[in-house]
Amino acid sequence: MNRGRMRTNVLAGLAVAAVFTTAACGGNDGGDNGGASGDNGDGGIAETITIAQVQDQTGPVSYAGVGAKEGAELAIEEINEEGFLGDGVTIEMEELDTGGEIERAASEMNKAMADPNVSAIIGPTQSQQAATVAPLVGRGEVPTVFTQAGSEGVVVNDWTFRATPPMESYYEPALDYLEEQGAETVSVLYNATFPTFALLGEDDVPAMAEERGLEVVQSLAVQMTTQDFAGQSQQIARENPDAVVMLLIAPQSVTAMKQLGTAGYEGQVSATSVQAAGNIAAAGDAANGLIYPVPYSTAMEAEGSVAFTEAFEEKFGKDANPYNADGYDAMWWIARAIEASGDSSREGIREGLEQVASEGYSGAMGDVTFEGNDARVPGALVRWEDGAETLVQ
Amino acid sequence: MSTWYAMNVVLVQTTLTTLLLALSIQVPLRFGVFSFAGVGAFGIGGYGSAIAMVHLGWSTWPAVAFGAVVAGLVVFLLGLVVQRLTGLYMGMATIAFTLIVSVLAVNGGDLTGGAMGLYGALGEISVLQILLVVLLVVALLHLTELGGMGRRVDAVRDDPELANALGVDVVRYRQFSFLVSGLIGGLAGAITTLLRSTITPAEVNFHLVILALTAIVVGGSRSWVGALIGAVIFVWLPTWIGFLAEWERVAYGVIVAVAAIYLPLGVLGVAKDLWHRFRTREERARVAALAKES
Amino acid sequence: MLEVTDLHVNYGAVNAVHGVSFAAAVGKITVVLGANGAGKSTSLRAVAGFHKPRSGSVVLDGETITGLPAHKVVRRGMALVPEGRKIFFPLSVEENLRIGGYTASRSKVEKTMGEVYDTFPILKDRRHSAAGLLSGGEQQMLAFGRALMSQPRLMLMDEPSMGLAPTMVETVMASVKGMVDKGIGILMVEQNADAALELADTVVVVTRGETVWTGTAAQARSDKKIVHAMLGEAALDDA
Amino acid sequence: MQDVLNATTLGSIYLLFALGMALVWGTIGILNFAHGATFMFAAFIGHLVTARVELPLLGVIAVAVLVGALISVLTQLLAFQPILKRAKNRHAAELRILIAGIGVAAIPLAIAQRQTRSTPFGLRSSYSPQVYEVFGLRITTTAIIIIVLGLVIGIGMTLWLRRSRHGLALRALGVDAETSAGMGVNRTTLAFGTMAVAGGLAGLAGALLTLQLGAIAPETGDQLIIKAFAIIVLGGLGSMAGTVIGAYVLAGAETLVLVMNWGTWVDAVSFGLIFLILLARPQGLLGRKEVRRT
Repeated sequence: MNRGRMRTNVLAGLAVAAVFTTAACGGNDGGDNGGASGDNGDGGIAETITIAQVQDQTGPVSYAGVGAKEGAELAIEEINEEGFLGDGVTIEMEELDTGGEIERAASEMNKAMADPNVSAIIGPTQSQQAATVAPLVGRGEVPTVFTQAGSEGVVVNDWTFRATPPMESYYEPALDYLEEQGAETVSVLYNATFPTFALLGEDDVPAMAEERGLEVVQSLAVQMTTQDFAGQSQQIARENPDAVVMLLIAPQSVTAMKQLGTAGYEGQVSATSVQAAGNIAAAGDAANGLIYPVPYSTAMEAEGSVAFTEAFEEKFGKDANPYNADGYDAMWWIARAIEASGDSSREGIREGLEQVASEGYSGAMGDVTFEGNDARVPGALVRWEDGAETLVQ
Repeated sequence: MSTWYAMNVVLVQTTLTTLLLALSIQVPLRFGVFSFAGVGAFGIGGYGSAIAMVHLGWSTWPAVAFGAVVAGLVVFLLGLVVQRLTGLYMGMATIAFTLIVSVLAVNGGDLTGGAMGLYGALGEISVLQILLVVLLVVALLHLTELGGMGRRVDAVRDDPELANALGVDVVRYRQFSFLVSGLIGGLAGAITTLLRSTITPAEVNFHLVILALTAIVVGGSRSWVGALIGAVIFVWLPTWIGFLAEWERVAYGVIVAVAAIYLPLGVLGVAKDLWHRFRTREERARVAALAKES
Repeated sequence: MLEVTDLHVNYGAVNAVHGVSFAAAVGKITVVLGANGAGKSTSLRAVAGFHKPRSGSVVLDGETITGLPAHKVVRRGMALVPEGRKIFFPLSVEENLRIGGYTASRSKVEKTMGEVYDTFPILKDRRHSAAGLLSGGEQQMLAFGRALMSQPRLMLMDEPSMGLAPTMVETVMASVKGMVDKGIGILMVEQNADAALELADTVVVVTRGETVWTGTAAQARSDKKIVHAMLGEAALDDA
Repeated sequence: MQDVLNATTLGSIYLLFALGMALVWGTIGILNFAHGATFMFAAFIGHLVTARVELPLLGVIAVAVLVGALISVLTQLLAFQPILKRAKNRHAAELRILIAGIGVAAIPLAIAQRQTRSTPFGLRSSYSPQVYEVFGLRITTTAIIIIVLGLVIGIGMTLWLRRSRHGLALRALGVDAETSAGMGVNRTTLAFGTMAVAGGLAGLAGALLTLQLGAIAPETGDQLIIKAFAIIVLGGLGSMAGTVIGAYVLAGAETLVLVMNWGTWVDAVSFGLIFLILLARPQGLLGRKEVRRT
C-alpha cells in the first residue's frame, strides 16, 4: 500500500491503443506526417527534439520521478549548450505525471505516443507501471528508456530500454564485503510484497551467499503494511548472525535500523539503494555503519560521476542522488543515440540506443555497459556515517 | 476526433471498467447490503482470467468468462456465510475477504506469480467489445430499477421487515445481490487484467474499495447512471485538473469533500433536479404561450 | 405558564401546522386532541425545540422562547416525554434517569432520583437492568421518571398511552394525575380521547393543522359527539 | 515472553490510534476516515517544528496533540457539521460523512507528500529512549510510555464514558441523538469536544508512534486506518472496552504470525480471525446487543 494509488483498477488497453496509436502516428518512419521528429525518418536531426518524461511527479514515489526530472534537466542543459547534436539543435522535455497509478501511467504513455512531436520517452519508474506499458511501447513503436523499474517484464521488446540496472546486478559487492569482513552467518529481512525485494530476498541473495560460503541462518519475510519491527529485530538479535541483509522500503528501513539497535544487535547491516537520497537520515545515529550498494553515489570517483556530481551541485545547490543520476544518464543516452544514428526519428533513436548500448558509455553511474538493452554498472558500496555516504574500501 | 480518441483511448477503457467495478459495489448497496466483496471479486476475476490464459492457454473471452464466473460463485458462497451480519460489520467482513484474496495472491507461488504478479496475459479486447459487455450489464441492472422490481428492491433496502411482510424474500434477494456483485466485479477484474496483460496483488487493496465507493456516492448511489457519472468524474478528473500539477491531489480532496457535503444525492440528484426545473419552466412557458394565443 | 399562539410549522406534507394555539399552566392538564396527522404532535415538538416554527410565538412565563433549540428548552423547565417513549435501550434504567437529570446539579440528581423511585418503585427494583428489557408500561414509567429528573414545571407528553394495554393506560393516567397533584403542569397530545378527557382541565382540538376548538373538559365531555366528529373515525375506533 | 511484550507494545500503538476513532464513531456516529491523515499530519507538523527547535518529549507531544485536535475540529466544522445539518437522518449522513472524510484526508496527505517527496520523516527531541533489560526482556522507555499511556487512556476512557455525566451524555447521543437533545444534551458542542479529544489522541499517537518507529511516511496513516476500523468493529462499535480488547487481539494475532515466520500471511491471518469472530459474534466482541423486549 506504500505504492498506494487511488485508482488501481484500470487498464492499459494495449491491443486497441496500439492500433490507434499507430494510425495516429501515421508511419513515423515513413516520414510525411509533418511532425518535428517524424519528418526526419529518412535520416537527419530535427531542430527541436521533444522527449516525454512519463514518471511520478506526485504521489508516494515522486522522489524517483522528480529526481529523474532534475537529472534530465541538467543533461538537457549540457547537451543544448554544448551543441552536442549540432548547432541550433535543442532537446526539449515534456513532463507527464503518472501520479503513482498504473492506469494513469498507461494513459499518459498513450498520450505521449499519440503525439507525433514526441521522439522518445523516458518511462515510468515503478515496476508495475513499467511492466504494464512495456507491451504498449512495443506496439506503438516509440523508443522508451525506463529508469528504476527493476523487475522482470520491463525490457521485453526492441523498443524498451532501461538506464538503471536491476538491483540484483550490482548487489554482489555487498556480499563480497561481508565475506571479506569474515562473516559466516547472515539473516535476511525482506519485504516479500515488493517485487524487487521479493526476488532479491528469496533467490538472489541466498544464491550469492552460498557462492561465498555464507550461511543464511534466518529469512524473515514481512509485507508492505508491516510497520513495527520489534519482533523481527529481537528474533535476529537472538540468532545473532554476523550480518543482516535488510531489503525494505524507506520508512520500514528507518524503523528496522532503530529497532535492531534497541534489540541489542550489533553486527553489520547491509541494505539497498532505497536508503540513498537521504531516506535513512531519519534513523539518526542508529543508521551509522550501515552499508548499501548503489548505482551512483556522490562519493564515486569515476570521471563521469565526478563531473555529474559537481555540475549537479552547481545547478541545484544540493547533493545529487541516484534518481538524479538516472534521469541524467537516460537523457544523455538518448542524445548519444541521436548523434550515433544521425537520425532523430523514433526509429532512428531506437537504432541509436541499441548502437550506444553495444558500445557502452561513461555517465553519472560510471562506466555503463549493457546486457541487450539493459544497463549494467559497476556500482559502489557505500557506508552511511553521520549523515553522509562514504565509499567502502 | 481520431487524434483525441487515440490519445484518450485508455481513459475510455478505464471509464468502462471503473463503471463495472463501481456497479459491483453499488448493486449490493441498492439491496441494503454494505458489501465490498466486489473488489475481492475484481481480484479473483483478474487472477482467474490471467491463470486461464497463461497456465491453461485459453483464449480471451473464455478466460474472461471463467474469471467472472469463478468470482461470482466465490462471492455468492461468501454471501451465504456472512448473511447474518449487518451494516458496517458486513462491510468489515467483506473488506477482510478482499484483503485475504490479495494475501492469497502473494502466496500463490507460480500459479499467481507471487508478489510480482502474473505477466503476459494479453487478451484481444476492443473498446467496442467492452462497450457491449457494459451495455448488457447496465441493461440487466436497469430492469431491476424499473417498476415492480425496482419497488421491491427499494423495499428490501429501506424497510426489510415491510418487504418480508409483503412477501418479498429479503434473504433470497440479498444472496442474489452477492452473486451479481461477484459476477460484475469479476468481469471488471478480468477485462482490466487482459487489457493490460498483468495483475499484481498490490492492486487488490483498500484503495480500490475507496475508489468504487467515492464514485458511487459522488455520482449517485441509487442508479447505474450515478455509477457512470462517478466513473467518468474520477477517471477524467486528473486530465481536467492536471494543470494544477502538484496541487492536483489537494483539489481532488476538496472536490470529493464538497460533493459529499453539498450533493446529498450525488451529481445525478443535481442533474435530475435541474432537468425537473427545466421541464417545469418549459411547461410554464408553453402554457403561457397558449394563454397568450387564446 | 406556557402560551402558544398561531404556530406555523413546515414539516413534511402531512404534518404541516398552520395556526395552532394553546396554553398550559402549572398544576393543570391541557389535552390536545386530534386525528392522526392533524399536526398536534408536530406542534408539540416545535414547542419542545425539535422543529423551527415558520411563524407564531411560544411564550413561557412571559419570555419568548420561539425556536429555542431542544437542549435549551429543557433548561427553561419544560421536559418532553416523546412519542414512542424513546427510552435509551442499551443504557440501564438508572442511567436513563441520570441522563434525564443532565441539566440538573449533582446533588439534586440524587434527591430527585429518590423521589422518582418512590413514585415508581418498579424502576428501583430494576435499576441496573438494561432499559430495553422493560415492558411497555414500565418503559412509560421510565419515560416519565426520566422527564421528571430535570425537575420541570411543565411536562410535554406525546401520546403517552400509545401502544399500551387498556389496564396499563389507566395506570399511566393515574401517575399523570399524581404529577399534577405535585404542582407540575401537563400538556398532553392524545388520540385516546376517552382516557385523556377523564383527566383534562382544558381541551384543545386540532384538525388539519389548525386549532378549531378550545374549552374546558366538562364542555368537551358534554359535547362529546361534536369532539368525536372533529377527531374523525380514528378516535371513535379507539374509544 | 518477549513476544507477549512485543504484542502488548504493538497493541498499545494500535489502541492509541483507534481510541479516538472509536470514540467519535461510537458516540456521535461519525466514522472519520480523516483520522489517519490527522495522525500523520500532527506528526508531520511536529517534524517541521522540531527540525527548527529541539523540544523535550512533552513539548513534542504537546505540539502533536494540539495540531491533531485543531485538524479534527476543523474537519468537524467544515465537513461533518454541514453534512449533519443538511441530512434528513443519521443513516443518510453516514455514507456522506465517510466520503467527506476520505476527501478531507487527501488534502494533508498531498501536502505532506509534496513537502517530503514521500521520504520518511522523524521527530527531533532532547529525549532519547533508554533500553532496559529486566528478566531477559528488553524494553525501551518509549515502549513503556506507549503501553502505559495506551492502557491508562483506554481504561480511563472506558470508565469516563461509563461513569461521568458527559460520558453518559455521549453514550446517549450514540443511541438516539434527538432524544438526547430533549434531555438537554447539546449535540453540537459535545461533537466538537469529542472531535477535539479524538484529534488530540490521533496527534498523541502520531508523536509516540513516530518516536517508537523512528520515522513514519505520509502514507503511514492510511495503513493504520484500516487496522483501526478492523479493531473497532472487532471489539464492537460503541464499546471502548471492546476497542481495547480488539487492539490487543489484532496485535496478538499479528505477532503470532511473525513468531511463526509466516510474514506474508499476516493480513490473511489477522483479517481471517476478524472474519471468523464476526461470524460467531455478529455485533463484535463487546458490541451493543439489541436489548429490547417489545
